[in-house]
Amino acid sequence: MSTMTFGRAINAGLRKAMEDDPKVLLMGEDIGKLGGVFRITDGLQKDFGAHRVIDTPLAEAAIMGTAVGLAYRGFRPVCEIQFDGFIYPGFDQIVCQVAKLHYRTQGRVKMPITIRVPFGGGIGSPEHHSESPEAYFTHTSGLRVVAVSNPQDAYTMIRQAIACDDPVLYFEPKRRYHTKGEVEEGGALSLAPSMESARTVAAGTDVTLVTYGPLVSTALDAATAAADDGVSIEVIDLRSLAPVDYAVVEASVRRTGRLVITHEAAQSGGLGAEIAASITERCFNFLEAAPVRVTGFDIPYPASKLEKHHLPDLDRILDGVDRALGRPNSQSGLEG
Amino acid sequence: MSTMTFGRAINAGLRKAMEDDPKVLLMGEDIGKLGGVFRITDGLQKDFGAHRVIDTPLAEAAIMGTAVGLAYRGFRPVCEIQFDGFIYPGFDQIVCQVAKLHYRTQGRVKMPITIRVPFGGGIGSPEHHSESPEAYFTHTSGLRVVAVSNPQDAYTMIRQAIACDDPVLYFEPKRRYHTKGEVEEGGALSLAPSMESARTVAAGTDVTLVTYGPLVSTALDAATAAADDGVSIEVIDLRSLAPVDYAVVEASVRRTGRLVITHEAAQSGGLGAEIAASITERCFNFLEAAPVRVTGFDIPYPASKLEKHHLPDLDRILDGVDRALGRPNSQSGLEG
Amino acid sequence: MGHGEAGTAGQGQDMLQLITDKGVRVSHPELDPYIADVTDEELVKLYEDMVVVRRIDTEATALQRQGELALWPPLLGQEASQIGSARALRPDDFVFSSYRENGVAYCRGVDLTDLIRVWRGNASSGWDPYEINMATPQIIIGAQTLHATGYALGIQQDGADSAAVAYFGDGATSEGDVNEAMVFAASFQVPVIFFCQNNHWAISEPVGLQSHIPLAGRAAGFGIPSMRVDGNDVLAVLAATRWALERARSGGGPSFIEAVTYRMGPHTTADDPTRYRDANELEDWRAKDPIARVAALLEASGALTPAMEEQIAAAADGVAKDLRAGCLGLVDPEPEAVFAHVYATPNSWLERQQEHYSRYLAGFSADTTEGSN
Amino acid sequence: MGHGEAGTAGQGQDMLQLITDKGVRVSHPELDPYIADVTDEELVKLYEDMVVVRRIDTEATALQRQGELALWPPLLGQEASQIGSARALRPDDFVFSSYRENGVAYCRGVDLTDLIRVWRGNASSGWDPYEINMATPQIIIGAQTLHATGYALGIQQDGADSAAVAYFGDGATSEGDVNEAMVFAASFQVPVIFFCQNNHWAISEPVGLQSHIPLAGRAAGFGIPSMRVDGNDVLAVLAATRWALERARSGGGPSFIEAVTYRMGPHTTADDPTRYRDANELEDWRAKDPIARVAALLEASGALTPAMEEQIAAAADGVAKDLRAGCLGLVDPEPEAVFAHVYATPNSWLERQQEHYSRYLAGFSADTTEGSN
Ligand SMILES: Cc1ncc(C[n+]2csc(CCOP(=O)(O)OP(=O)(O)O)c2C)c(N)n1
Ligand SMILES: Cc1ncc(C[n+]2csc(CCOP(=O)(O)OP(=O)(O)O)c2C)c(N)n1
Ligand SMILES: [Mg+2]
Ligand SMILES: [Mg+2]
Repeated sequence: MSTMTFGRAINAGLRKAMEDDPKVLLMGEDIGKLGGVFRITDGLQKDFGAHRVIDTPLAEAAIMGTAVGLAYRGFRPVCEIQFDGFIYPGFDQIVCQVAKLHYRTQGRVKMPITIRVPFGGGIGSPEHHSESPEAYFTHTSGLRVVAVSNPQDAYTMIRQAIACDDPVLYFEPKRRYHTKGEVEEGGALSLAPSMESARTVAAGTDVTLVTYGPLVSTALDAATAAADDGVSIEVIDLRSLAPVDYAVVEASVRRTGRLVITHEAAQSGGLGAEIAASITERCFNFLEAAPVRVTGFDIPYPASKLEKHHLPDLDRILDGVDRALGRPNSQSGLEG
Repeated sequence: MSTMTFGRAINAGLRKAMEDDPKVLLMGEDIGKLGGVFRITDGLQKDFGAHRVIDTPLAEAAIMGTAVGLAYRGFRPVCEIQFDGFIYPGFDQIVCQVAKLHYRTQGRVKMPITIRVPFGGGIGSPEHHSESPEAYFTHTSGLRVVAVSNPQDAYTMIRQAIACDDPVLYFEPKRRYHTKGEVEEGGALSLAPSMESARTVAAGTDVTLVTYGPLVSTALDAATAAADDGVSIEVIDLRSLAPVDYAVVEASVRRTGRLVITHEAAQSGGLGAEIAASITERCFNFLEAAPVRVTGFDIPYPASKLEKHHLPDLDRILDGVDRALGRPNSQSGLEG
Repeated sequence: MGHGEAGTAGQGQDMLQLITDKGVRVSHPELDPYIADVTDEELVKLYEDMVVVRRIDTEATALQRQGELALWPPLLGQEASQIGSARALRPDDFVFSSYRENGVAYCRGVDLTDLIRVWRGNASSGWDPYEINMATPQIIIGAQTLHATGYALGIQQDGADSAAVAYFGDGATSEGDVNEAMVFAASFQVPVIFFCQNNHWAISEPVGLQSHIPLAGRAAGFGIPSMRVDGNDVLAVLAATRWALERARSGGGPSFIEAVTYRMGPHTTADDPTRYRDANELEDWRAKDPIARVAALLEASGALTPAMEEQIAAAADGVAKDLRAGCLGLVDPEPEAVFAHVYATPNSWLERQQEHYSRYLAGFSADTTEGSN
Repeated sequence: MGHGEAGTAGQGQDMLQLITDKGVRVSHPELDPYIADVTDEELVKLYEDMVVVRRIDTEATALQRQGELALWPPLLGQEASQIGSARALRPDDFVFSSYRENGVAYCRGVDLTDLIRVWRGNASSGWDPYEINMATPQIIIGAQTLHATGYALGIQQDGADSAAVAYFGDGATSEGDVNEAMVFAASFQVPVIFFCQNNHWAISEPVGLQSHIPLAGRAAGFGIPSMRVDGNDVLAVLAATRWALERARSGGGPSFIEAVTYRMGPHTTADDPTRYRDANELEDWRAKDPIARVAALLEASGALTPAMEEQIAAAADGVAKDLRAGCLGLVDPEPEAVFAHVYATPNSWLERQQEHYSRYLAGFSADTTEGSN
């Protein structure tokens, strides 16, 4: 056990994966000497060499497409996309190749590619640096999508993502990179909780609050604040966004009868819609209110001086909880 | 009024838009002499010239990106994407530029770009030729998305899309291109129903069945078949997928208490999830059952000999209706 | 006006040739050394390959016309480009192609039925890429050039002396992917060959719409040496590919070959080229037929006799017959195939959908009052 | 080894120059005609521009260090590339740039406060593109080259004789978009100038990672003529841009200019270049400073006196003062701005969210027991 930052935990997980399997290699823009703009790959090129930590030319389609070719040859590439908003030039290769090749070839060609994406806002950056594009990928059959919320998961789940024979989008909440936590290093992956399991991070009885990535800690703060107010919130960290571990969410909602989902991405067509729909299908008779979504608005990510209005925060989450509870003190009224 | 095929109706609408506004121009692969692989632009290059009906080199990012530049200069480009599965190389320009420039420039630069996308399956084609990527765009703030289901709408809505000052994704159900219908040509757009309004295409009392594009006619067949069975289905053709005209769907569900949504796209994170979530929010107390989704599976589009299993058809839609009604004759059982 | 180390041989009119349209063997100082060892016997083998793949192509086209295939992308006219290049490869080289390289797949040793599986609609890919070291056809234009580049990076990392070959068309050169592939290949100096079949058309678009200058010229701008060869000349194509392979195997990095050829048929069986191209153009290219010229050369030297030609034609007919039999013998995939292999590891979302659908299908057999799917 | 009509002047070592590092005016037959009319007075103006934009850059960097700007991408070292090119343009030309072309924006007549709006986090774009005929900064690397190409197609359609100019970096040349832009520009022969500032670095990546050969060589492969000029030589840049503009205005089609310069500062104020580059390299480039060499030239001829220099420095300080005042005077955007202009026409989804949020905000003023947002 040691205390380390979120960013450092990913670094340690990458290092372990590279030590464990010589076929693992990292590729991306500025990940070598610089160690990435967030320093997540700091020191790895020095220790593993430029052939295993590859600074690529500036082209995301090519990063993804050459990763596909490397996977064809038995490598396990870990690609860094510098910021969420720069993944789109690689979208075609991700959607048409990375996601589909295993199916296309009836399982003959594996695509054990990990795509690391620092995502989300709250860091005061200009456009394209604060997006939450996860729903594009959770809707893409053939991909797995995870989002990590704490250093221990960051460490373990990057190892699991790399070890997984399927392609994995690994979303890193960039505004939490400096958060510290206890991390147990090493350990057999077979003993770790499955990358696809959701985790109840606070038990509660009145409302189920589902989230992932950067908002997990905000959700926990909300639960604490609500407790003072006599409301007991159960907080679930999804960890896996595709597939979602509905068993855990379902069991909780069957007890609480109320569901709030929060994410930074735009509301319409976001992951919250998928969760609301699926949980309604699974627990209709247990629901005492419609699932509530507390999300970013249907807008391009705004200028940084406006982001506080866009991003769900503690107050907006509590307002959502009030709505789910049908409480008159909801700031936004009860009309859904 | 004249009878014409779906494809011909789009052609006529494009022609009218080009006659009405000299700033309208068409661009895409093979749209000139060939008239497009589906012949939708047949004859237009001959009549309007190669400067207004432009065969572009083979590069979708460039088609979208040059359309952005043309829009900057006051043109209204109408871009043809040859098949749904070929839109992804243009995704970055669509998501980061087409969708965001109006917001980015605080309304100073308009992006009246229409992106025509033949979509959906059922034509026995190989991979990438039968996809339904609409949810990627309905989740993208700044875009409008429509899907047409009949020749009259095809004619009118292509004109509306082109006249709209916002970017519009215009989805054409390619397997219906040869369907015939009555089309009233000409006519002021101001008198036509808004491109954003949903339309009730069959009145009913027991279940609301929501769909769009290629499945509207399948849904109507299902309504007819169900009527024989004593079940009254109200069918709504969404027409606009972003934004969805929830007022119409909501009013219907308040009466029927039951909702089935069907589309060809994969279920998880599809538009059906958004509709189920939003209608549950709006009509929770009116719902007698959880909204049911009858959709393509979470798989890459399969080989053509398998597509009949993937695509929702009359039987699967009726099975969904049975589930919504809680009827024991549901083939798939009632467990949601 | 130099371009660093990277130059292009065969630019402009002077596309490199070893066998003229009329079947006369001409020499070329740059190419000759690469085919000095090719005997008449071996040339007859190349002739035979071309005859066979043309025959496969004709049969597949016929199968499509007869409704047995959903679609077929003919290679008619491109036999020399495909055979000349593919026959230069070793088994441990790896090919990434588009949909049109059925001649290449044949040389790689594809099972005939596997060749047809995709086009009959039975599966999204026909063969095991690792069995013949060739990826299954890529439909997204140009995407495979990046895969080849990545694979070549893997070869380099493994310290092997094999090569990756990317086949693509003239139209593909406009896609960002192809250009990015050249950037990466040049940056990492990986053993990849960019083999561009300029068949003059991208569906209805003439190559001049993609580029005003010869496509081989594109490579120099990325620092990649290139050759522009007569793509209807099987010997010239063989030589050029050997040149590129020699560079690849010896650590010389990427190369680019433009094989100038012609798509004599439609884009696919769904296409109608009379809508966009002049019949005279086709006639002009008929006179440059890749098979006829080798036949003329070999006949003139007596290396190919009428009896041999008959024998080869008969062998080709045999292949066609096997192809047809394999095609007609294909059994439709089972419904469960729709769910198989989306993931390599279990996926809860999909499992639920599959269970649901199985129950749904089972309902039909239990309850015969409803129509069957 | 020719490349059709398209050649590159100034390849390899012989990058075109008119003013040496030491401030000596040298002549060049290809460039001289384009600046024959430039008087000493005008050269002083160019000097002044460079001094001012450097001063703006220093002030903005200081404002960032003081917490008044969230970020700033310095242009230090690239003044000649930006001023020399931008001053060649007419008002009716249209510029599409990246984030680093603040010197270009200055020449286009941008309001100083507008220059800073994005970097303070107040808005996603600072100015009205139609007021100064320059698009607001593009962050997606290379995307703007396609916009310029499309705009130039519009110019061509309108029969105008203006030009579109795309500014981008050395790193950007690897992106598919930039290469596709060259394909389209060449195919349609539109009046666009690809102006590449090769400042030797793309964040931490040296230009050699993107290309082993000079970037100007890329253009020839697309059939686009190019020039490779000393980007720290304001006269050479001016001449090259005039050459390209002349081609554009006379229907000659696209041109490519590689301005070889150096990013003397960090990538942005968030970057730490000591992690990846050698201090000696920076020293070498200090000796090639774009402003110092013009000053030396003008001082030698007496066209620039110490008094004038002082005056110019004072003027630059005045600009910096205005910039600071404008920056500090910026008022924070209203919450409603978050919803404004997503669409040009009303949108029911967004209206609902906005109403909801307004009600939510209003709730705080009504009910002061909860914390404010
Ligand atoms: C990304 C993408 N865009 C468009 C298409 C549609 N399409 C299929 S083949 C083709 C033309 C390809 O031409 P070329 O590269 O010259 O290859 P050829 O067919 O001549 O062998 C086009 C546009 C596609 N398959 N992929
Ligand atoms: C598509 C995309 N990928 C990555 C980035 C991150 N990024 C911002 S600037 C930059 C380097 C650009 O280098 P260059 O083109 O040389 O321009 P310079 O910064 O030197 O002016 C990178 C990688 C981005 N903005 N957009
Ligand atoms: Mg072709
Ligand atoms: Mg640079």
